[in-house]
Amino acid sequence: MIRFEPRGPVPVSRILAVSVAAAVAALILAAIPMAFAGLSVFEAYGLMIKGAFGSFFSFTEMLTRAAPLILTGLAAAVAFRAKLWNIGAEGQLYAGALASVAVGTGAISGPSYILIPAVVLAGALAGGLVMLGPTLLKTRLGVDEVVTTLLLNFVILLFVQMMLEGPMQDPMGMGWPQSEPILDEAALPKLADRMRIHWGLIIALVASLGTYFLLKRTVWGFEVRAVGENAAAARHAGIPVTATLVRVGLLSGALAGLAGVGEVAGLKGYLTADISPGFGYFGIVVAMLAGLSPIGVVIAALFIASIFVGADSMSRATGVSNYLANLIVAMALLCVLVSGLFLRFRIRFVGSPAAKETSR
Amino acid sequence: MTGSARDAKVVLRLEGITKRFGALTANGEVSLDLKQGEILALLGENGAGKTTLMNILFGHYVADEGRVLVDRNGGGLLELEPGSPHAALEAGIGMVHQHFALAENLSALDNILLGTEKLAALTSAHAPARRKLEALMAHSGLNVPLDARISRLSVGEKQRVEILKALYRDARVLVLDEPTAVLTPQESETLFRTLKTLAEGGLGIIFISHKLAEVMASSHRVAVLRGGCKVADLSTAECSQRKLAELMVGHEIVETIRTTGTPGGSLFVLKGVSAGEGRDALHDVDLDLKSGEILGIAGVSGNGQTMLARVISGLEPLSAGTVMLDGRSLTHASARKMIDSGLARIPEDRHHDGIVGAMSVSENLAIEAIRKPENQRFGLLRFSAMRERARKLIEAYDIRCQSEDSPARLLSGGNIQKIVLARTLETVPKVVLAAQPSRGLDVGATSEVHRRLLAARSRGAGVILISEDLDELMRLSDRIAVIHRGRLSAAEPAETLDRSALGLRMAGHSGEEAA
Amino acid sequence: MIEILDILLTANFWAAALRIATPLIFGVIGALVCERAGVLNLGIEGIFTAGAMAGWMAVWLGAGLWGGVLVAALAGAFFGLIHAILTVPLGLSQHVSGIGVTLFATSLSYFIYRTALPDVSSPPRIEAFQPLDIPVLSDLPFIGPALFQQTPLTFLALFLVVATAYMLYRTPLGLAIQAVGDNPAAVESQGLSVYALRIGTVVAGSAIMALGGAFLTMSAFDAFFFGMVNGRGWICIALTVFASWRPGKALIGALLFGAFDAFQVRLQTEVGTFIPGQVFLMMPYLLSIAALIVVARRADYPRALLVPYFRGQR
Amino acid sequence: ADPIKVAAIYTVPVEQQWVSRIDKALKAAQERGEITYTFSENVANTDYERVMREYAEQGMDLVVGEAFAVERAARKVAAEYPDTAFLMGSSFGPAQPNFAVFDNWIHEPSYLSGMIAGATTKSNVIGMVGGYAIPEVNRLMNAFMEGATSVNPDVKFLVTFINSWYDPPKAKESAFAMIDKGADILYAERFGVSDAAKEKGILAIGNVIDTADDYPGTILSSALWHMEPTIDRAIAAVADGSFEPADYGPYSFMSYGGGSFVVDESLAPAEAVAAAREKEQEILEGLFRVNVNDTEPKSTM
Ligand SMILES: Nc1ncnc2c1ncn2[C@@H]1O[C@H](COP(=O)(O)OP(=O)(O)OP(=O)(O)O)[C@@H](O)[C@H]1O
Ligand SMILES: Nc1ncnc2c1ncn2[C@@H]1O[C@H](COP(=O)(O)OP(=O)(O)OP(=O)(O)O)[C@@H](O)[C@H]1O
Ligand SMILES: [Mg+2]
Ligand SMILES: [Mg+2]
Repeated sequence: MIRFEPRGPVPVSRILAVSVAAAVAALILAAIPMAFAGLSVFEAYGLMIKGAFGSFFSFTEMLTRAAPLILTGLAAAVAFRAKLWNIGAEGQLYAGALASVAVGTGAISGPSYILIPAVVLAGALAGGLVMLGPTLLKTRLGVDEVVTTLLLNFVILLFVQMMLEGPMQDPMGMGWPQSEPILDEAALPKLADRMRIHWGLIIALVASLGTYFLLKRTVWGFEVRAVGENAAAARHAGIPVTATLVRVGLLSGALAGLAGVGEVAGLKGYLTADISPGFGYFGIVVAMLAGLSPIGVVIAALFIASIFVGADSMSRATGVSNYLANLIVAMALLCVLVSGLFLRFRIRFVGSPAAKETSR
Repeated sequence: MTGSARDAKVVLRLEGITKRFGALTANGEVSLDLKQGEILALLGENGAGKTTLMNILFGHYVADEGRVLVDRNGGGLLELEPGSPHAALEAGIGMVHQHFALAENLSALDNILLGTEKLAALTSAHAPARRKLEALMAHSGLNVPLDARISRLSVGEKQRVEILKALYRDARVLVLDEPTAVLTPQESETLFRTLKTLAEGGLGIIFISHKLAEVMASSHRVAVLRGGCKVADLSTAECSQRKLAELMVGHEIVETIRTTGTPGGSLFVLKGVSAGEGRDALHDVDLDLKSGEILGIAGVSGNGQTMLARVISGLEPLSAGTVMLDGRSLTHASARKMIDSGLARIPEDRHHDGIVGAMSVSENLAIEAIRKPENQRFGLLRFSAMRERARKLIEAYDIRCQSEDSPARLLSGGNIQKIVLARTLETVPKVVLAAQPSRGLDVGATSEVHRRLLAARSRGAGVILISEDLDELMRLSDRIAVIHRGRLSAAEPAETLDRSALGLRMAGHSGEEAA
Repeated sequence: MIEILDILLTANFWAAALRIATPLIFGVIGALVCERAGVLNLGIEGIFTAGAMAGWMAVWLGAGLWGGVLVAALAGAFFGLIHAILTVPLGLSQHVSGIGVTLFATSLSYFIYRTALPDVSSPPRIEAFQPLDIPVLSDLPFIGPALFQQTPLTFLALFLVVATAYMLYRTPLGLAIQAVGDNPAAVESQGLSVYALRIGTVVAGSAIMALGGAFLTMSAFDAFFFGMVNGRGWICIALTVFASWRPGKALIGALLFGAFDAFQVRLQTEVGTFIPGQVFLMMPYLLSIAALIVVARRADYPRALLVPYFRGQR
Repeated sequence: ADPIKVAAIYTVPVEQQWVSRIDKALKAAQERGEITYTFSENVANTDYERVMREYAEQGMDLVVGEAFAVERAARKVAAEYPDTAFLMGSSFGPAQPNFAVFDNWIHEPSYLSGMIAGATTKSNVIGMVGGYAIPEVNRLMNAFMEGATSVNPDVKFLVTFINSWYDPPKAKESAFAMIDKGADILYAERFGVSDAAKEKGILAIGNVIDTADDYPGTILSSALWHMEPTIDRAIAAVADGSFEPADYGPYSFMSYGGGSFVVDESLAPAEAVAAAREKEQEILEGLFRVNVNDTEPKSTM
């Protein structure tokens, strides 16, 4: 029989060892479908690494994909800290994208130093406002936010489509449901020539540091943690629970909204209803892999992005169905999840004297 | 006490039980015998290892060393499979946990039947079960509404369901972990009467308690744990309360003694307060607390005490009435406002309302004052100042914890209570609301709480003490009011009341009738 | 107004509502059972996909239709087992594990489908379940066409609602499941295994969910498509809350959703000229949220939902 | 000569009717040994540019894809790899130096299938179920409607978009709803619609792909798209080094064999078939031009 015993603080060396073990386990698992598809496994691994890190281009591609994941991951991490289960980052991302397009395609004009902040703020605000609804429904009426945020994802996506086929459609778009392009002055600058990597990554990194600082060092973060860990005690101690949740909701939505801003104002230049391949949902995974730590979110997002980009590129180089990429991401995710246990718990095999000895 | 219990056969034997949690030895080589028909009291400070020992006995925990032997009907003492509640139940051991192990969404009957029927069965055989239970209830006096959902039952009723669970399975050994911690005196008395009947019928009983009076009154034998080790095992007849207290703590306990004080003028006043709805509602409550006095509030639990405490804590909106402190209105004040106005509140459920278990001791000590300049500047937390202050409070209040950074959840109940006391009393409050402040605490911790409340009183604060423990109320209060069905009687000087008069009023008889 | 009534009063409308509701009924019953035991199963979207693919593939490879249903259930059980092991004994976050399972089940299904059938430009078809024509009953006016011209899987779904309700409220197993979702300690102290109960329930619940997917490829349609589950699983998670974790209300919720959807389709052709189509498509979701607001106060959460249980740990 | 290297990038799975036509033409070329062919399907928008680059970096001679939602990025990438030829589905024009475009211009056969449907319907109600209201879909629906009203001014249309490329059960439900409203012919833009028609014993109009064998007795007429003229020309041009960034769209027209019209003569009135054939001839000879109308079609009843 196996038993788990919680452990205390974990040394860094152990974290590293466990992470490496998880990665190895994931690669071994991934070998199964690769072999099934008739690939030479080692060659495939090599191609995967090359696909994510093999060139400046692939490296920037990996970072480009990580940027929105960092932001949606932060959105989930912040909300989950307060036990506000925001499953709606996908919708909030689209809301942010929609707002930044509404502002950035000519509604206001001016130089970059006005337009870029305006676009960014509009996106953050829209994402925050979308999350405000479920938060208020939860705090005022006790409506489960998992459900409302989940359902709002569909509503918002449909709303975006409606706008893109209606008032916000690009008149020059030949009837395609897409928005007008963001003005050049409103677009987030690129970080490298000829590459897609853009300022969205910087926004994401700053947001992660800011969130870390906010949660860790400020009164406000203290209140968030207290509300998340024990709302009743927080209320008793005079912490405004509802107001705290509302602030958390706004922040969480805003972070997801920023992910949308990056995707349109940084990457694509205009909005279509398919800019996100599920960044919002992956954000939850990223946040939990990171143990809800804002800094960890960056690492987790880079991890997910590199696995995906690497595996995707590998599937292309080998001619295997590119559904393999998501499969490998899923397997890696499950392995990392399980490996987290080795950090939190000592695992004891009851009945084995040796194990007993070491557990003391 | 009955001679027969002395030479009855041993039904349960613990041999050299050792249990470690990391570096801590929760139980060290504990051996214990229980005889048929015997009531054994297990004593010890908070964290002495009582619950751990019982959890090993019942299979929730696995001992690192030692074994548990149980008498099989006729088969002599046999070793019990470790780590299996199922095996313990099979062997005739029943356990009533410190925190109730009941499914609130099921009826009492279903809770009792849980696990007694084959899971693959297509129907649940309620009728024969009901017959057996009705017989059991009639015999033991443990009456519960079998078809009511657990969530609707009172604490006492839940306790009885827990015992019925064990009896229904024909337990021959019954373990009760702090069964009276949440019961009213009347309920406790009934419980012990029942336990005696059951013991006479041959049941071996172990109960854990911090209330020495009931231990003296109801047990045959007492075993005392200190620091995880058994330090005494003696017949109750050879004991006195004082001796037991010393055995537990390892040194003499100083009784807290109240000196008559001189109450000042009106300090904190409730007028015509109504709040809440249903069973726990308050109706038209008047209360007038003077400075320098302790006002006790007696009552059977579930008569509005919780609502009263919530109202005073600023957690519940009033439907009518006013609240005044020092002549200023606090009628619709929030929790924050109450704290800032000088109200210290000790919640009745310290785990639920008192601390944030995942946060550190120092954070829990700062939580009520987190927006005060001593803890923050420009919204940034001042960690070193918080720690500094925490270290002082830990020292001053003798809070036992590894460090100010360890999570509060790891502390024992008594020490958690000390965190709450420290952070609230340190602010030199004008009014202290103490709701069930010594519930579940050992004698040492209890006397510490009492000392602190009396100290607050003597420096001029008004204290509202809500308690179900009449001894505590009589010992500490200057005046006592009784709450019944959400109505609060006028407070009377404690000297003019005795236990029986209070008991009658708690049962709903008016002052005149009682007199 | 009259036109709306016209729509609501046709038997075909209700037949459509029941058809649309069928996969949701499987899904919500499965989700409800898992949550009753204290485990949120966000793997549902992937389990739907796996059920749809596996069931269809089995039939396409030559198993009978009911053989396909069985294979779908087994596929659901397999992914349910993964989720159960991760969340119950290992106590991992139910949110992440669920989303991980969705990702895993979906990508594995797609990968297997594509690797097994690399060269299909038009998806292969199977002979799907046909509507039963129950003598007498299907000839009843209104009720007949609405209720009795459905495929066997719809009847299986309805049967499962009744069976689940009976199981939950009347059998020792059901009571134990309810208890383990409310207070695992109560179950353990009565000598039952919390892990076994939770794992078993999640596995069984996931098997039921997978039937919802199987309905899509073996009854509502006769081929497998990528992305055809199209968010139906998520809807079931919402319906579970709407149903306050009760099978009867779950049926009503699924039927209401089906009716909204059937209505939306009919209304779109009616007034689609002046209102954008998306407004109609939003309707079921918005109405679900509205319905939730109405029932929220009475919602009665399984208290141990999302809370992992570790023996010997407080 | 060595086979040239061709890669295709699809934003949807290859089962999608539209994409399946490209895939079919490329597979045929591969069979003939003219090309080696590889593809990525279901490529998310965000990833499209990377995939294009990766193929270009791999030294593909020709990259085929749909640039519809990623127009700007696709053109930019193409410009950076002048040695690779790009043939992309697009609503816009070609671009120097290597960006050729195509589209499914089968509005002509759609018009003809509309004529058949208009003449065949008895209830004068035709139901149309589409995925999304995008120009490539609208265009065909509008042509179909125009064809139908040209022979039968009384015919009314019901239009629904299900907002998904892949939800046959949903498409089927939409179709059932239309049948309830009296439609006796369904325009099957999506999978699932013909199934509803078959189940209820009414007729369906095929679109892009020929499904007549799957639904015997149900498919009244179809407007088919053939990518072979487009693909084969592009391959030949790349092979002999003459590839130009041209508009390959016209090769989807009937006159090049890129579009064709089929009708099940056992289901349609003979005079209707005759009329359609006559119109077909006019189109082929360039005497009749079918209007191109990309606006979203709406119900007319
Ligand atoms: N699950 C656990 N993990 C780690 N340590 C534990 C655990 N349970 C108990 N302990 C340790 O064992 C010691 C004994 O705890 P136990 O609950 O047995 O005390 P107790 O005598 O029942 O106290 P109380 O009178 O407060 O109920 C504690 O001091 C604690 O440190
Ligand atoms: N998870 C844990 N890890 C370590 N120690 C623990 C844990 N849970 C409980 N303890 C220890 O168990 C001991 C007893 O805890 P317990 O909750 O029984 O306290 P208590 O005094 O009985 O509180 P109360 O009766 O008010 O609930 C404490 O000393 C505490 O340190
Ligand atoms: Mg204890
Ligand atoms: Mg205790």
